[in-house]
Amino acid sequence: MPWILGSGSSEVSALPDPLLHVQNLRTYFFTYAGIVKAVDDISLDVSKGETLGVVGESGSGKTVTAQSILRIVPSPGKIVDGTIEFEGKSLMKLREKDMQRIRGKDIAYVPQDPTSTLDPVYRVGEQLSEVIMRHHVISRKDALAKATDLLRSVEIPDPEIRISQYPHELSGGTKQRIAIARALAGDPVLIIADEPTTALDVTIQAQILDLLKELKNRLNVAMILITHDMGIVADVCDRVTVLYAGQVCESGTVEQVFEKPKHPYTQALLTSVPNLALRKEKLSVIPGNVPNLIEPPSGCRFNPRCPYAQQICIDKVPELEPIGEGRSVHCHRWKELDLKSPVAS
Amino acid sequence: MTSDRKMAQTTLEQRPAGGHRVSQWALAWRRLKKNKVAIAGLGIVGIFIVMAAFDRLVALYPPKCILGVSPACQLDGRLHSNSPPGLAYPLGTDITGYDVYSEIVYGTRAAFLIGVGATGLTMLIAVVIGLAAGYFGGWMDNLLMRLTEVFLVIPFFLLLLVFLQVTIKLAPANTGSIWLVVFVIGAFSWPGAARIIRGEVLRVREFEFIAASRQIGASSYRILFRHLFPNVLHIIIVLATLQIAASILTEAAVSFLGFGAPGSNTWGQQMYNSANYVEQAWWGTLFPAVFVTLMVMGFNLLGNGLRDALDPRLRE
Amino acid sequence: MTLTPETVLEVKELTKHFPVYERGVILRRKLGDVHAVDEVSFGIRKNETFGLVGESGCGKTTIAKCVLYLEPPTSGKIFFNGKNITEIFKEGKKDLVLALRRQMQYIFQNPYSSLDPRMTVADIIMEPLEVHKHIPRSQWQNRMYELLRMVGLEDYHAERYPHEFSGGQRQRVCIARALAVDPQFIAADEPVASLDVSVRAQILNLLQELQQKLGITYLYISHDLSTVRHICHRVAVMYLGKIVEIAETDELFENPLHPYTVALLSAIPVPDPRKKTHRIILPGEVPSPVNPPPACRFHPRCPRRIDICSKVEPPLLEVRPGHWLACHNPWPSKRLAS
Amino acid sequence: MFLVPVFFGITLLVFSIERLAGDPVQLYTALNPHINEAQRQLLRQSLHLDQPIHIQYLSWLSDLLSLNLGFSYSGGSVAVLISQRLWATLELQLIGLTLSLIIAIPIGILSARKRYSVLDVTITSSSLVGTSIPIFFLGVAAILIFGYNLHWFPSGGFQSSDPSRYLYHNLLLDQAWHLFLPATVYTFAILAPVVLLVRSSMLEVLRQDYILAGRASGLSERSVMYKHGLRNALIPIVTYVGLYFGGLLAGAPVTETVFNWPGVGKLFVDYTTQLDFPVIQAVVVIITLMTLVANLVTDVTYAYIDPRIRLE
Repeated sequence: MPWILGSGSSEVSALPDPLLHVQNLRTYFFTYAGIVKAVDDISLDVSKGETLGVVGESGSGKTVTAQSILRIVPSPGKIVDGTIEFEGKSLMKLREKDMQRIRGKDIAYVPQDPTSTLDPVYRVGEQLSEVIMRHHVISRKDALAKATDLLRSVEIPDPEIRISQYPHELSGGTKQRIAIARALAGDPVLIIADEPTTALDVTIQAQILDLLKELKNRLNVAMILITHDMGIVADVCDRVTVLYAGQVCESGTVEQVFEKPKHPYTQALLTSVPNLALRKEKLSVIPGNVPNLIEPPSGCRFNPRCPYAQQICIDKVPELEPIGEGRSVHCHRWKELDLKSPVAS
Repeated sequence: MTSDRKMAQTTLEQRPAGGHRVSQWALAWRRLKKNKVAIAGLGIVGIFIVMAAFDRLVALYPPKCILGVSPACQLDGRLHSNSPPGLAYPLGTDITGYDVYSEIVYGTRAAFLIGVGATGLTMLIAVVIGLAAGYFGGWMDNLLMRLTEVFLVIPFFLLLLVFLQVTIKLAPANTGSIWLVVFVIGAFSWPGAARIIRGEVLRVREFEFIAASRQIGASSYRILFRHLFPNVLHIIIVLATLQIAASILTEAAVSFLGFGAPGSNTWGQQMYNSANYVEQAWWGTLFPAVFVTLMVMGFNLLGNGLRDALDPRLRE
Repeated sequence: MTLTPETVLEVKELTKHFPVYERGVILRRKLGDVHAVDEVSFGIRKNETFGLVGESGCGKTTIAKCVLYLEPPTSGKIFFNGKNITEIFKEGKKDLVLALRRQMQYIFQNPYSSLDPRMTVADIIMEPLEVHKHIPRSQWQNRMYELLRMVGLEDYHAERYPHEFSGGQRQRVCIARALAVDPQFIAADEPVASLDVSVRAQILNLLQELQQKLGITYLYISHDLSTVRHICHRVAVMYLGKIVEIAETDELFENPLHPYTVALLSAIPVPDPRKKTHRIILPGEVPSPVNPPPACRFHPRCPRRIDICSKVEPPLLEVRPGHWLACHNPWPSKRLAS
Repeated sequence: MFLVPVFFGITLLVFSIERLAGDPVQLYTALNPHINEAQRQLLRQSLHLDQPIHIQYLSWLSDLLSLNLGFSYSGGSVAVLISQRLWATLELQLIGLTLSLIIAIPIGILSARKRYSVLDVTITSSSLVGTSIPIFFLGVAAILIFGYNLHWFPSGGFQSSDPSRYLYHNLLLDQAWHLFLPATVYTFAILAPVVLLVRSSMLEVLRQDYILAGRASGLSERSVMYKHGLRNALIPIVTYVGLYFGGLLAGAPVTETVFNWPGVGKLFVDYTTQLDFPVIQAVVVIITLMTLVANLVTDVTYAYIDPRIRLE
């Protein structure tokens, strides 16, 4: 991809302290029905202490990207191409044993569904101290004490009681807090949170988002926040990468992307979602459906649903082009288009 | 499950599979065709069906023909008993002088009779109990499930032996018929299947399309037979296929122990008849056992393939 | 709640309790009741979309199911066009029940499980016609194609099976099935919650179009306040089995009075990075509906709790024209202040 | 806790089979040509046969519960007959079940871990084939090869009948020598379904989010597979093994006949041929009881493994 060879290098250096650098990642699922190209050429960067929002609908490849970074893509999925650099070293080249030392320690993961993220047959304390003991030289007793402290740091009331409870005795919000506590167990520099609030109620979602913001400020930890909700991105994130059908649409700072979207999909996403602040008679609609990833549309994958599509969009895959100010866009026509954002208006 | 894995599944389902009306059954058949093991099972069953249908063409000698003695197979006039496998008798001859291969071929029909007959009865009971318990629930479910549990714990094989022995003692005239064996196997094998069908009914009943149908105003009859039954049919098919194998196996075991219908010509009975001469003529016992195994294997492989192909939850 | 002549559906003191059992050693032991819905009253006017919002477990789906008698109510009355329909359903006279079922329809949350996978779309849409037989058999086919086009599907879709469709298309089939019997009233239970973000607008617009074209009245259930704001004319906010506030949509969103409504509104992330909203974070979680807190059920989490809140249950009163509220110490009104 | 009604249901069933089979006294005395009608009448009284049927049942049941199993028609004490044979049955069954679990669990896990691989396909297909091979085929073939042909192992029995022919003149060694072939064949005969069950149960667990979360937390593969994977996968396996054990016990007649193994199964076959009801009833009741105990053990283990259903 030329953007890293040529002008792209300036793109990278534009970011202070690149912590994680993912380039041209491809992860495919080899199923009975065919090869599902769940992640097909995704690149993204995270700097120290920053929060990157990764937005996309179901099937955009956001979860698979996260799992690829940690190299925990479930079978029959395989990373077929790409580089993943973390603190300057290539994660793709690490042996599984060394990778285990990074998972949960340097890079932590908060899975999506709090109901099944904890093993139902072990007590909370056991599951937390297991991770603590894996990454620190520490006695079992001290690990349990540290587990209690972790629970306290994620604002769980009565941590001494919670520590000896089983997951089925806890509410969804508490389980999600415990999952976050587990992610903090190894003092990570990067947390990947996969739709951490999707399964929760609105008021609990607010609590968890608040907690994440608070942790980010307190611990100065970098975060990748995966979500389908533009509202959450606007609220929590510094920068955002928009995904569609396994590819990047565009990335940039939250302000840039929300106020001046460069990719028609981003714009459509901002205008088609009902907005609490603005009431309109009729929502603008993205026609059609999310494409099938076994035989994705040729050229730009958004072309069948794009109001601005031309012949070139069908014939040729666009390149992820850096357009300055740390932004990049994956569209043939971004220069010609003057996309309006409901946020700017 | 993560959203992206769900996505992988939904996108597969969305794929327009060329042409119209790709029913679940057509999809299942496509999946089955890709499963080599299942197709091997189907092949084995197919061969046995041919064997049963054209047994006189497939066999070398007429049924119950004592080689060298019976008028239909006089040969050189010498009794050919206990001959080892060879060119004239590919699987040897037994103590009576029957050609083992031909007798096995004639036993195929009996095997199908037992398998399909007992399974028919079993599935009839299991479907009625499973549907009733699952659909009506409440005390009906409680009662039927306790009954099922009793039958599940009963050492059915032991009672089967006793039943057969009692009827032989009480009504010696019936002893030539394998129908009794079929009946008893069928009447006792249903509990496992009934439980699984009930579980599946309970699962399907919770789907919103059942509530949607009820909301439209559909009658219980319509919900039961237009929605519930077609949606548990796949489980019934799988269970029936596996039950055919189990029934054949049970009959073989019963006959092998000497409790079968003495006059019948099942593979188990053939094994039993030669069992005392296993040292001199192992082929008389072992080859019928091989065929039992093959047929059971055919149905088991097919049944497992069907399970993978038909179960919507396993779709990947 | 005053009954205006145009009121289509009126719910009066509806209560629904579910018994909960413990898996005992020999017999099941009753632990208590889930107070899913407790003495809830509201009315829906003709041709309006009435929103019912609240978090999971607040009883909004239960209300819809009771209205359509998919669950029999524990107590209370439901009037549809002035008739007490709970009675009619309970008596179960077949022709009366079927007549009601024709007038009231339901759209389920999950379009993946609300279509029978073994039936073609044509069979699914024609099933209500088969059940009700309100038009002659010879017209079924035509009607089915008409419905397909009405919801934005093509004729060739009729021969397909649900698994060949995407979520949005399936929800269109569900809507077509509901429309097959020309209903006056449709209860839509989170109809877009399980759809992809980019498809939601399609379905919301379709529902609005159909309302304008066919004059349908909707009961729209959702936890998502932004879609509610978009589609509903009036909104009721529920908390733990109780309605805490009812108002016209604009009034509710611009001038919320119940602290729970205010917190709920403030909790929604707005997709605008410049608006860093000040959130009201409610402490704790929604209590168990088996033993709901006494008096005002919201008082343990309420930022404006006063003494009386834990002692006396606040009644649902009309505090401004068309704005009903159940709170002892409401949020200061922006309207009154300005 | 449905055990008690189930147990009574079965005793009722077993009891009625005997009565349906005809006059027990006729069966009882069939072997004795010298008996006269007066003696038969006396016998009827001693067996309570002159009393109403429900009294007969109750007295039979109370005898049964006080472990008074009566005498077989051929004269032996049923309790003695069974106690002599029970150990042999349990020995073979428990060894077979334990060994097959020990072998099946790692194979099943391996197969689940290497899903879609050649190894997995091989394990799965050979297990499917394995479920189809009846014990009488495997047993007879093994005896023919290793017994009659190679003379490595005896072709049947529990021990040599003549003490002078004990292997190395040691009873225990001799018994072990006799046990080897049946135990090995039996283990393999019942292995396949367990492998398939472990595999499918494991696959179900491996797709849960907590496995992913465990991996993402950097836990070792061993810990993920065994501590979290297997522990959760055991829940359905334990349930199945409880039921499976009952089925295996009921299949004892076939296993023991093939190997001429002097257990209750063989006893049952021998006495059923004679329709000797006291023995038949006792064996059925005992095997049912053992099945019920196995289910009870299952329930207790289940509650131990899965905290969600722990009895308060």
